[in-house]
Amino acid sequence: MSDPAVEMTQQTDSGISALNAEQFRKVVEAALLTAEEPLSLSDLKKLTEIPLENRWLERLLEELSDRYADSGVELNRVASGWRFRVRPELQPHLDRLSNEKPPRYSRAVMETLAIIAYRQPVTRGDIEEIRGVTVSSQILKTLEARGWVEVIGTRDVPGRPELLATTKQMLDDFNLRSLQELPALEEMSGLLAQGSLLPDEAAA
Amino acid sequence: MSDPAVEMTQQTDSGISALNAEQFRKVVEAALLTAEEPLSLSDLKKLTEIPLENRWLERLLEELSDRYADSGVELNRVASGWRFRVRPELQPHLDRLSNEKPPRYSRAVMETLAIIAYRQPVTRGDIEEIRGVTVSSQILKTLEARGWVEVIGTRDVPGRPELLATTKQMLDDFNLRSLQELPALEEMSGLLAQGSLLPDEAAA
Amino acid sequence: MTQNALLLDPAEPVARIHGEPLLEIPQDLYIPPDALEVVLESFQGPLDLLLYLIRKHNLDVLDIPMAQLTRQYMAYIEMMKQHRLELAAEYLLMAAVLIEIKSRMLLPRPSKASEEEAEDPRAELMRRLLEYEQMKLAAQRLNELPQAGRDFELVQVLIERTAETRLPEVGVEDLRQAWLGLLARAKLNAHHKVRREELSVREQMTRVLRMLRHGEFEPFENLFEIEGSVPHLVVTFIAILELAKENLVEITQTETLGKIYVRSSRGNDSAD
Repeated sequence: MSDPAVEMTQQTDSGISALNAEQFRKVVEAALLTAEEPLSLSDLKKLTEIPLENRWLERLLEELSDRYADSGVELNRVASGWRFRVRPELQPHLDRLSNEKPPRYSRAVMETLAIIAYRQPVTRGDIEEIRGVTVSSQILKTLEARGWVEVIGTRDVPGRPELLATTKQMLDDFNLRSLQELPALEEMSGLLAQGSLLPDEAAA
Repeated sequence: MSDPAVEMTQQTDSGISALNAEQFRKVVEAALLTAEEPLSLSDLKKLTEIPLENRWLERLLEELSDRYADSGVELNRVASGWRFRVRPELQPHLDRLSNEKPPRYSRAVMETLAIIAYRQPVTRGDIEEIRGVTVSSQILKTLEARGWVEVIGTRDVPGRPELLATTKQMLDDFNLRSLQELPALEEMSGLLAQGSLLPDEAAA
Repeated sequence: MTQNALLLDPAEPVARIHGEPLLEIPQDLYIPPDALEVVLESFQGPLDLLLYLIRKHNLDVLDIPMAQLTRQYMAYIEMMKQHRLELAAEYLLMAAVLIEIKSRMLLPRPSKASEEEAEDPRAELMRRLLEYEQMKLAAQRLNELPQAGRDFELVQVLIERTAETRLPEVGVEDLRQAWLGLLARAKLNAHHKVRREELSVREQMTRVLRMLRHGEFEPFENLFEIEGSVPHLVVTFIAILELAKENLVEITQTETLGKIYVRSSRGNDSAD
């Protein structure tokens, strides 16, 4: 029988994790509803320790897509993976809402900008090393389009990665005369939970 | 039974718009799933030209919430409106995808926030008096930048110290509808009873 | 009740020393040297330290034995000094307060005065301790509440905005917060603190690289801003050295004592 739930149970028989198929469907659903970018099958596989087959995962995605047949959003497969989006025909109604609150940059964009500002000149690889995750081209495009970041050279290593720096315009937009007016960061670690101490860790 | 669909149809009889209740439910759903901030009833009313009653809209939201009972996300009512969030018990799985998390704050930051939350409005001096130490500007800046604390006035004493209070966003981020939903304070008399609540005791 | 259970979980380490859990704060004053600093630094201030001592030794908050408490408090202060921990003025002030209360308690009580008037010298201290403890617990409970971002994400489905005209507004504080978030995750604290002097060097590195973007050799002296102050010239010099160290520029001198030229490393392609 080709019911995903059953297969998942079989896979779980290897005893790795207690996630059942029903719960895993919810995890995938939550991941797709919160992701900033489309999630590929290999992204989705990271959600569980249990090794999953593509075929099984794709069936789960199709079932999930069906669950949203009657909803205001739809699950699409695009080049880089799967993602939810608003049904285009509803878009005009939503536009009535959107003219109020100013948009915000994602955490990823802000962190990338912070690294370029404080560590310039840096390559994309440097940024990825500090952030610990891949930096999508979209993020850099956003910052370049805003006129805040530009390529000012390349590093003389294999691949000749581009060196990124912040622009004058970025300083202008932040109302700074020079980078030195950026907040210095020496004292900041005191604001973070040290994580090593029970008294500091109010939450368990 | 006062079915929203029926009432909507009645309202539509006035002939302003062709949106039926079923379609409007999808529009509300799409709006909530895409919104960056919680949407209030008055935000939601902007989605259609048809004047809607709060009561009717609230019932629609409750029905929508029920539709997600079996999903990985849930529709919550918080201080500034309605919003979808991941069910917290699923979050650990999503964390496997990326490690982008806002910081855990230190005890100093959390104690300052607690004093502002429970004793508001307070001045910096009030906070220092309770904590018995200086409150650094960094701590307050951190809370302000997070959008959890704001200045709501000054106290009419020499020096006109600023009065601090928590924001709606703070309630939203803690998934609360009002300050009354904050965890109850330990009664003084309870504290006198030989500190059975103290974490330090766990150590001894 | 769940909170009590959490707080009292005996498996929860007090501190970690070299990754090993320290399960209890040791009795009396003996603390393994490695742990000491961590333990001392964990106190939020004199009130927190006093509460710890009171609870640890099972002292009665309503009838604090001042001599014992003062002695223990002073011992901790002494330890902090020995370990050269930055001792906030508040700690010393509290020491003075404790000694004062202790001495007032040694004075014979005015026998004729009515009971109500002769206030216990410890009353104010007791009030402050309890008020602080109340807030300390409140902070813990607040921190236990699931927090947006930390404990649950918010749903955000893609929406293609028609004509995105408004650009996000961002301030310096947002940048600082973004860096704070990075620090929290990556435990970069040790080597990624950024100082002001460092920023000025980085600023000059960017300026020089931008000048060299044309890919040609540029005379060394042209890279300096003539009207700059001496410290400014030094910073530019350091910036050029830093660029050379990171292989971002190439510095050449054709003959001894001859003119020095600098160009961006990417110019190498044609030279090779």
